[in-house]
Amino acid sequence: MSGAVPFAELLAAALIVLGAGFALVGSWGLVRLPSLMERLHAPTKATTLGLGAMLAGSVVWFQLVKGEWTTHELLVPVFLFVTAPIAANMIAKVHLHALRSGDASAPAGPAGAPPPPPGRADWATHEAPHQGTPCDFEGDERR
Amino acid sequence: MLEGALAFGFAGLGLALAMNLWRLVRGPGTADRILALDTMVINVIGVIVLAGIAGGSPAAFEAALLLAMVGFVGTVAYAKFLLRGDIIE
Amino acid sequence: MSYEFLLATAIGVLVAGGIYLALRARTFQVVLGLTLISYAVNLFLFASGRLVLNRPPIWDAAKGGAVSAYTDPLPQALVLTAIVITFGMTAFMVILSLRSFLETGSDHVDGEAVPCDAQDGLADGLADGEGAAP
Amino acid sequence: MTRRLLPHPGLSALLAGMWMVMVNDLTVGTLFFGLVVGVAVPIFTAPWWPGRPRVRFLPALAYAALVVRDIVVANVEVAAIILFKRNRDLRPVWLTIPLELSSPEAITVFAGTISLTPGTVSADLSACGKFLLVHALHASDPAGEIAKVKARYEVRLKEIFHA
Amino acid sequence: MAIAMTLLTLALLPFVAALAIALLHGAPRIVHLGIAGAASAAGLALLASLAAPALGGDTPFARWDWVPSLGLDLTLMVDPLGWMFGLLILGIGLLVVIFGHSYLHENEDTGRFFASLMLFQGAMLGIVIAGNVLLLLVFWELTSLASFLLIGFCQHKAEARQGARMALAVTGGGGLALIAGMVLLGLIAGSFDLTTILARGDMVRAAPLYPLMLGLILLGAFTKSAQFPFHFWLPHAMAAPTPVSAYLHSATMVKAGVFLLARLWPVLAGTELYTVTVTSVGLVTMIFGAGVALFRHDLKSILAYSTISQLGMLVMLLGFSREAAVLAAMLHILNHAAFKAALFMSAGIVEHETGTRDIRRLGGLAKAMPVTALIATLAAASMAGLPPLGGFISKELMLYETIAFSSPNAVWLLPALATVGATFSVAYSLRFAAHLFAGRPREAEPFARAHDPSPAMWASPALLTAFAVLLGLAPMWFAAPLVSAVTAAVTASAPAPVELGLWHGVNLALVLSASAVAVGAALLLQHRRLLAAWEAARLPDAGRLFECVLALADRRARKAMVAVHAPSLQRMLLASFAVTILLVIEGALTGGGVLTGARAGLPASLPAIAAWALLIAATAAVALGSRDRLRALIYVGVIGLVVSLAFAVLSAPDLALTQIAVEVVTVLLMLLALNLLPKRPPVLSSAPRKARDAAIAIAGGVLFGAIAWAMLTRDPGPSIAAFHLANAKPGGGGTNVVNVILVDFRAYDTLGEIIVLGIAGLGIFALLDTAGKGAAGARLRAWRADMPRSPERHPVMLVTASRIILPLTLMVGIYLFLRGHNQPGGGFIAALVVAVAFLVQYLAAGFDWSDARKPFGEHQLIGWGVLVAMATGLGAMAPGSPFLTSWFDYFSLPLIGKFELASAMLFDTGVFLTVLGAVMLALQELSHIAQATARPGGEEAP
Amino acid sequence: MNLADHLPILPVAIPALAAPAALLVMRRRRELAVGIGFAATLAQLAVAALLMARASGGTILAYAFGAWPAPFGIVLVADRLAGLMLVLTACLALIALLHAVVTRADRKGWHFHPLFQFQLMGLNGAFLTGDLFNLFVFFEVLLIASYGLMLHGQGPARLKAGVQYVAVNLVGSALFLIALGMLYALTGTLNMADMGLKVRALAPADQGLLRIAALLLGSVFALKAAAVPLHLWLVRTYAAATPAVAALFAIMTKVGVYALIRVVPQVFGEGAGAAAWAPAPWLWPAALASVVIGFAGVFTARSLAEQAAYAVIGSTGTLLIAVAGWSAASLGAALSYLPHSTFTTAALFLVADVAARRRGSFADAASPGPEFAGRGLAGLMFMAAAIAATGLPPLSGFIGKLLILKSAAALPQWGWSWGVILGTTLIGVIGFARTGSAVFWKTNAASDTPHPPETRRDLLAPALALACLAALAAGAGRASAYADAAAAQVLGPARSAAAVLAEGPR
Ligand code: NA
Ligand code: NA
Repeated sequence: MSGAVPFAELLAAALIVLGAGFALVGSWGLVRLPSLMERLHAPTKATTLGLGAMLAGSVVWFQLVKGEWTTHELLVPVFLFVTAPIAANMIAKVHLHALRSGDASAPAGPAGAPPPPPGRADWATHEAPHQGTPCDFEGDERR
Repeated sequence: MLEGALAFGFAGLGLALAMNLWRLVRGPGTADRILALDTMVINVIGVIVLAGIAGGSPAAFEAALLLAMVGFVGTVAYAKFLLRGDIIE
Repeated sequence: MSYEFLLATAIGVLVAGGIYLALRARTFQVVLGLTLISYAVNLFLFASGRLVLNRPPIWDAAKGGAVSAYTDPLPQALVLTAIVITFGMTAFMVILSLRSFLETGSDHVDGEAVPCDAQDGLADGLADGEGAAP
Repeated sequence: MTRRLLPHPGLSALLAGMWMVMVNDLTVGTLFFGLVVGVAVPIFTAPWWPGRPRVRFLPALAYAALVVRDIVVANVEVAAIILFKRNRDLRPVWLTIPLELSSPEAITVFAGTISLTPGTVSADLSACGKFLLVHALHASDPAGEIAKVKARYEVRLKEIFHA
Repeated sequence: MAIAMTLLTLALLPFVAALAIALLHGAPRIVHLGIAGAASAAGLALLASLAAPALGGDTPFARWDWVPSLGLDLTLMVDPLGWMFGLLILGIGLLVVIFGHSYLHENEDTGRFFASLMLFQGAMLGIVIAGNVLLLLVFWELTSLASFLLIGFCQHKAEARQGARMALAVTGGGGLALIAGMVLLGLIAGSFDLTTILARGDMVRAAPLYPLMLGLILLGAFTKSAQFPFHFWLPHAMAAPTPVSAYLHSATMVKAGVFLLARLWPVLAGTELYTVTVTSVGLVTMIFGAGVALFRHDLKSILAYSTISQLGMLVMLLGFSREAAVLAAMLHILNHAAFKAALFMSAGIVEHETGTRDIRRLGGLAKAMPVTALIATLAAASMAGLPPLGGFISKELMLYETIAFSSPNAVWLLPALATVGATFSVAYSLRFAAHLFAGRPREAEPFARAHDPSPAMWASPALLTAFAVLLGLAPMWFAAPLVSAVTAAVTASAPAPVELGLWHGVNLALVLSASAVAVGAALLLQHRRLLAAWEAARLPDAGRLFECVLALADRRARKAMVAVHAPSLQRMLLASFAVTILLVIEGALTGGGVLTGARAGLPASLPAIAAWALLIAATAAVALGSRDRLRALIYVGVIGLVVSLAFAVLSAPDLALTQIAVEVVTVLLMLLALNLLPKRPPVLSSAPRKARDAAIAIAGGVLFGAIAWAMLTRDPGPSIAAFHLANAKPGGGGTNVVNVILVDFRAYDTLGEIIVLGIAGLGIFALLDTAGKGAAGARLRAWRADMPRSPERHPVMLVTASRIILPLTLMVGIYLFLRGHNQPGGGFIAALVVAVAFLVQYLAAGFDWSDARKPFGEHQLIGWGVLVAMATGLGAMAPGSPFLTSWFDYFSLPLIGKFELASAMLFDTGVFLTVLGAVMLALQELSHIAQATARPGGEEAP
Repeated sequence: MNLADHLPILPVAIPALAAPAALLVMRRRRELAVGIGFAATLAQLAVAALLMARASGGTILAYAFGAWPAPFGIVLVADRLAGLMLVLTACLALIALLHAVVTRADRKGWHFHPLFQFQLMGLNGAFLTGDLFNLFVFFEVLLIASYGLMLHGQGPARLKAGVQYVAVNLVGSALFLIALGMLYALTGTLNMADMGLKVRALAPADQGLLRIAALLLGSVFALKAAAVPLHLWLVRTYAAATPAVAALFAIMTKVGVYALIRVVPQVFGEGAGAAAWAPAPWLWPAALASVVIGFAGVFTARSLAEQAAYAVIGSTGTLLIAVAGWSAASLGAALSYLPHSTFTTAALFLVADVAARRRGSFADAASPGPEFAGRGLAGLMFMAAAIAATGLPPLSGFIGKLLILKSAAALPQWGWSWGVILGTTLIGVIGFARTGSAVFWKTNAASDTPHPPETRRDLLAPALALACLAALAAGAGRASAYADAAAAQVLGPARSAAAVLAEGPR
C-alpha cells in the first residue's frame, strides 16, 4: 500500500493535469477558430474529455489515496457523453438556421454553406420532416 | 505533487473560463454565445471537481452531476428557442 | 484577493445592476433586475454565515458536533428557503408580466401603450385596435 | 407480461448498475434497491418510450469500448489542430453521409458517435432521414472521411440494432 | 337609580324614536309623526319631572363607565342651564314636529325627515345634558352630522346639497377645533368630568396653554353659532325644509355655540383675552348680520341673517364676563327661541300658501291670511325689540350692559355700536312684517293663492308667539325664576333675585332703544334707496368665496395628487431604493463602528477570480445591453452558473444543487414567456433618466457591497446553529444538517415555503387559464411569429436522447430525494430534477405528446403535497407532541440491511409533491397558451 | 400536551388544511368549497377568540414547533397583541368572505376559496410567530396569496396594477432578507426575543451595521404599511382589486404596522445601542405625511374605491403617528384605533361596491348617475363608513382619535400631530361629503337606466362591518383597556422573552 500511494498520487495528478490541459485547449479553440462550426469541435470534445480525465483523477485520488470508495464521479462523464453530441447538434442547427435566414451575425465560415442533400429533400432544419421517416416524431401512433 | 497538479488545474480552468467569457461577450452569433455558455458549464464542473479533490470532500459530486444535466437542458432550450421560438410545442 | 472581497464586490455589482434594471420601463427588464437583486440577496444571506472552504455542514462521525468543523448550516437553510420563495415569486412575476402584456398589448411596466418595434409580433397584429387605447 | 414489467430490459439493467455506481455501495441491499428502481422507473416512463429497439448487448459493449478509445486517441489530434494549425491552413468541409440505418435510436447513436469522435460534428439530418450532414474540422479527403466513418461505425451499428 | 334611569331614558328617547321611524320607513306618515311627537312629548314630561331637583339646585346626575382610560364617561346631568335648553329643544321640537307634519307634502319622505329630526334632537339634547366634556363632543359632532342630513333633505336640489356640505364643513371643522380645545381643557384641568373642570377655573386660566385652548374652543363655538366670519353657512342652511330651519335657528344647532360659552363660562370667562375676543366677535356679528338682513329678499334669508345678528348679541353678552350680562343673554335666548321659531314657521306658512318666499313678490298678505299676519307681526315686533314684548326687555338689558361694561377710554363706543345693531334689527324686523303683510300685493299670482292654513299648521307659531308676548307682559312669571336659576348655574354662583320688567324708568338704555326704533323705522322708509346702494357696492359673499376656495383647492390638489401618484412602477421603485439608500447612509453615520472587521480573509483561487470576472461582465452586459432579450437571458444563465459555483466551493452543496436546479427551470420559464414578448423593444428611457438611475444603482451597489464586506470581515459570535450541528444526528436523525434544519428544526418555515410555491402555481394557472379569452385571446389569435422559424419541430437526436434521459434523470431524482436527510439533496431538489426530467420530454417531443402521457394532475399534486406535509405535522400531535415534532428510527431487514425511517421523509414527500406540482403547472400552462397561438394559424414563415 | 396547549397552532393549521381541501373539491363541487371556506373562517374566529381570552389575563402562550426549545426552533407566541390581531383578522375575513359569496365574486375566477384560506394562513402565521425569519416566510405566504386574490377576476386594470404590486413587494422582500442576514450575522439568532437580548451585547464596532439593519427592517414594514413615500403602490392596487378582496386587504397595511409594533420594542428597544428605537425619528414624519397625503387623496378622489384606497393610507398614517410615540399610552391608543381603521376601510370598499353594482356604467365614479334602488340605505351606510373613516362620533374612530390625541399630547412636537390629525379630518369630511352627495344624492337625468340589483343581500357585509364599528364604539372601554394591556406587554419585552425562552428542552 505504501508503494501504491505515490503512484496513485502520480496518476491522479497526471489525470488532473491532462484534464485541465484538454479543457484549456477546448476553450482556446473556442476563442481562436474562425467560425461557429469550427469552434463547435473544440469544446464539445476536448473540454468533455478533459472533464472526464479530471473526474477519473478524482476517482483515483479518493479510491487509492484517501481510501474512500467513490465511483459516482464516473456518472458525470457518462452523462456528458450522452448529451454533448445532442447539444452540439442543436447548436449546429441554430447556426444553419441563422445562415439560411440571412442573419448577419452568423457568417458561413471557411467551409461555406452546406450543400443540400441529394434528392428532393432538404435538411431537417429547413424543411419539415417527411411523414413516416425516422425524423417524424409528430405521433408514435403513425410509426 | 498533487498540489502542483491542482494549481495547474485551477490555473488552466481559470484561463479557460476567461476565454469562455471572451467568446461570450464577443459572439458574434447567438449560437456562439450558447456554445460559450455550454463550455463554461463544463469548465465549472471541472472547477467543482478539483475543489472537491483539494478539499478532500466528495460532496461536490451531486452538483457536478446536476450541472451536467442542467447545462444540457439549458443549451437545448436556448437553441430550440432560436429555432422555433416556442421551446415546448 | 480574498473570497470575501470577491463576494462583497459581486454582491455590490449585482445590486447595482439589479437596481438599474428594475428602474427601466419594460416588465422584462424589471424581471431581470429583480432576478439580479435576488441573486445578490441570496449571496448576502449566505454570507451572513461567513465564508468557509471545504467544511460542508454534513455531520461526520470523525469530526463530531464541533462548531468549528463545519460551516454555519443555518444561513444555508435560510437561503434555500429564500431561493425557493424567490423562484415562486419570480415565476409569478414573469407570468403576470406576460399576461398583462397579452391583455393590454404593452409590456411597459405601467401598462401604458407604447409603440413597439415593427418586428414585434403582437403589437400590430391586432384587428380590434384595443392595444392602441391609451 | 414481461413486456409490461420490463418494457426496456436493457434500460433496467443499466439503471440498476448505475444505481450501484451512484450510491457508491456494492452491497446486496443496494443491489436490491437498484433493481427496484431499475424495474419501477422504466414502467413509469414506458409511455414516453414507445417501441422497443432490439439491441445486441455484446456488440454494443464492444462498440462502446471502441468509441471510448477513439475519443481519447483522436482528441489528441484535434488538440494538435487547435494548438498548432493556423486558421488559413485549416480545411473545414461539409460532408453529406448517406445513411443505411433507419431506426431513430440507431441514427442517433451514429450521429452521436460522429460528434464525439474528434474532427467531426453531426450538424443535421435530411428531412427524408436518409442523409446526415457532418462538419469536419480538417479533412483533405472528404470522400475518404465518409467511407471511414461508415465502415468504422455504421456497419457495427447495423449489427447492434438488427438493421 | 330612578334619576339615573330617567336621565338615560331622556337621553336615549330621541335616538330610539329615530331608529323606530327608520325601521318603520314604509309605514304611513302618521306613524312617523306619532312616534316623533310622542318621543318629544315624553321627553318634555321627563324633563318636567326633573324640574324641581334641577332648578332647586339638586342637579340630577348619573354616570356610567364608557372608556375609563380616556376619561370618557357616560355622565348625564340636568342643571338649570341644561334644563332650560332641554325645554327649548324638546318644546320647540314638539311644535316643529307638529308643524312639519302639515308642512311636508304628501309625497315627501316623512320617514327620513322625522328620523333625521329626532336624531338631531337627540344630539342636541345630549349636548345640554352631557356631564363629561368628551361626551359633549360626541353629541356636538352628531349635531353637525344630523344637520347635514336635514339641510340636504331635498337631495335633488343643488343648493340643498351644497348647503349641507358647507354646514358640515364649517361646523364640523369648528367641531374639530373644539375637540382639540376640549382635550386640552381636560388635560389642563386633569379631568374630563364637567363638574370637576368647572370647579378648576382658576387653574385653567392660569395654564400656559390657556390662550391656545381658548382659541380652539371659541373656534368651535363661533362656527356653530355662525359668528362672523364663519357665519356664511347659516344662510345656505335655509335650503333645509322650513320646519328644520325653525328648529335650527331657534333651539338647536346655532344655540349650541352659545350654550357652550355659557357652559364653560366659569372656566373660560373673565380674562382679558376672553372678554376682548368674544365681545368684539359678537358685536361685529350683531351689526353685520343685522345690516345684511336688511337687504335680503328671501324670507328665510332675512331670518337667517337676523339669527346671525341675534346670536352675535348673545355672544357679546356672554363675552362681557358679567353676571348681569349673562342674565340678559339667558333671557334673550328664551325670547329669541320663541319669536324666531314662530317667524320661521310663519315664513313656511307663507311659502306653503303662496308658493314663494321672495319678499319682493309678496305684500298685503294681512288681508288674505290675517291669522298668520297677526302671529308673524307680533313675533317680528318682539324681534325688533318693541314693547310690550319679550324682545324689548332683553334688548333693554343688552343696551344697559353695553353701557355698564364700556371701557373708560371710549365710553360711547360700545353702546353706540350696539345701538347701530339694534337699529338695523328694528329695520329688518319691521320690513319683514310691513313688506309682507301691509300695503298692497306686489304680484297678483302669489297673493291670489294665499289664505290662512289650517289651525294644525298655525297652532305652533301661535303658541310660540303667545309665549313671546307673555315673556314681555309677565316676565316675572314666565322667565324670572328660570333665568335666575340658569344665570346662577352659568356663573357658578348662588341664585340671586331678579327684577324683570318693561319699565325701568327713563335711562340711557331706554333712550338708545327708542332712538334705535326711530332710526330703524326711518331706514325702512328709505329702504329702496339703501338697497340700490347696497347692490351697487357688490360686497363679496363669504359663502361663494368658500366654495371658490374649495374648488380651487380641489383642482390644485387633484393635479398635484395625480402628478405624484401617477401609477408608475419606476417611481414606486425609485422611492423604495432612494429611501433604502438614505437609511443605510443614516444608519452608518449615526451608528458608527468600523467597516472592516478583524476576520482574516480566505485567499481566492484563480478560477474564483475568473468566475468573479464572469459574473461582473455578465451583470454589466445584462444591465447595459439588455435590449436583445435572449442574449440577456444567456448572461443571466452565466450569473446563475457563477453563483452555483460559489455555493459549491464555499461549503454549501445543498445550495449549489438548489441554485442549479432552479436556474434551469427559470431559464425555461423565461424563454417560454419571451416567445410571446417583444424580442427587441425600443428604448424608452431618456439619457438623463438613465444617468439618474445609474447613480442610484451605483450608490446602492456600493452601499450593499460595503455592508457585505463589513459582515464578511467580522468573526461570527456564538450562534444557535451550534445547537443544530450538535443535535442534527442525535435529535433529528440526519447528518445533512441543512436538511435537518429544513425538515425538522425549521420545518415550519419549509411548510410556509412550499405553500408559497403552491400558491404561485395556482396563481399562474389562474392567470394563464383565461389568456385565451377576451383581449388577450384576440391578441394571441392574431399573433404572428416575429422571427424566422425552422420548420422542424422535433429533432431526431434530441427526441431519441430524451427517452433515455428521462429514466436516468428520474433515477437521479429518487437518489437525491432518498439521501437528502443525510447527504446533499432532499425533496425540493429532487422535485426540480424530476420536473426537469419531464420538461425535457416536453422540450423534445412537444406538448401534446408529452402531456397526454403525464400520469398526474398538477392541482392534485399541490393539494396532496400540502396535505401530506400538514398531516406529518399533525401526526405528531396524536401522541401529545407539538406540531411537526419529528420521529425517526433505525430498522434492519434481511438482505437490505440497516435503514432509517423518519417522519421527516414523509414531510419531505409533501415538499416534493407540492414543488413538482407547482413547477409543472407553471411551465405546462405557459406552453399551453403558446400552443393556442400556433394552432389555428398553422405554420408561417415570414 | 392536551388540546388546549395546541391552540396557538390552530389559526395556521385550520386554513392550511382548509385551503388544499377546498382546492381539491372546488373543481367538482363549488358549494362544498364555499362551505369549507365559511367553516374554516368561523373556526378561526372561535380559536382566535379563545386565544384572546387566554391571553387577556397576561399569560403568554409559547408553542415550540417540533418540541425544539427556543431559540433553536421556531416558536409561536400568543400574547395579547397576537390575540387582538387574530380576532380582527377572523372578523374581517368573515365579512369579506360573506361579501365575496353574496356578490358571487368568488366565481369570477379560479381558486378564490383556497387563496382566501391561504391568505388567512399567512396573516395568522405572521401575527403568531416569534421568529424573525418565520415572519418573513409568512409575509411571503400572505403576499403570494394576496397576489392571487388581487388579480382575482382579472381584466386590464387589475393586471396592470398587479405587475406593480408584485414588483414592489419583491423589492420589499429582498430588503427584508438583507436585514435578516445582517441581524443573524450580528446576533447569531433568529428568535426575536433572543435577538432582543443579544443586540445589547454588541460591540461598538458593530453598531453601524446594527442600526442599518434596524432601519432597513423598519423600511420594509413601512412599505407594507404604505407609509409615505413608500405608499405609491397602494392606491392602484386596492382600487383595482375585487371589492371583497380590497376589504380583506384592509388588514394588509396593518400587517406592516403590526410588525413594527412587534419587532421594534422587542429587538430595537431600550438597550439596543445605536439601534434603540432607530426607526422612530423617521416614522413620525412619514406618518404625518401619510395622513396628509391620504386625506388629500380622499379630498380629491374621483371614485369611491379610489377614495377608500386613499383612506387606507390616511388611516394607517394616523395609526403610525400613535405608533411612532412608542409610549405605553400611544401604543395603547394605536392598538385601539387599529381594529377601527381596519373595519372602516373594509366598509368603505364594500359600500363602494354596493353603489357600483347598482349604478351600471357609472359604477362608483363620483359623478351623478342614475337614481338606483336602495339608494337611501346605501347612502346612509356610506355616511356611516365616512364618519368612521374621518373619526367622527359616534363610531369608534372618534374614541381612537381622542386616545391618539391624548397620548400624543405627552410627546414633544405634539402640536404637529394634533394639527395634522384634526386638519386632515376636516379635509376628509369635506371629501366624503362631496363624493357621497354626488353618488347617493345627486342624479343625472341624462344617465342610462339603473341596474336593478340582482340581490339586496350585498348590503349584508358592509352592514356587518359597520356593526363591528358600532360594537367597537360601544365596547370601547374594554377594547381600550385590552389595547393598553397589550401595549404594556409589548413594551415589556423582558417578560415576554422570559416566557418564550423558558420553554423547556426537548
Ligand atoms: Na453539454
Ligand atoms: Na425551509
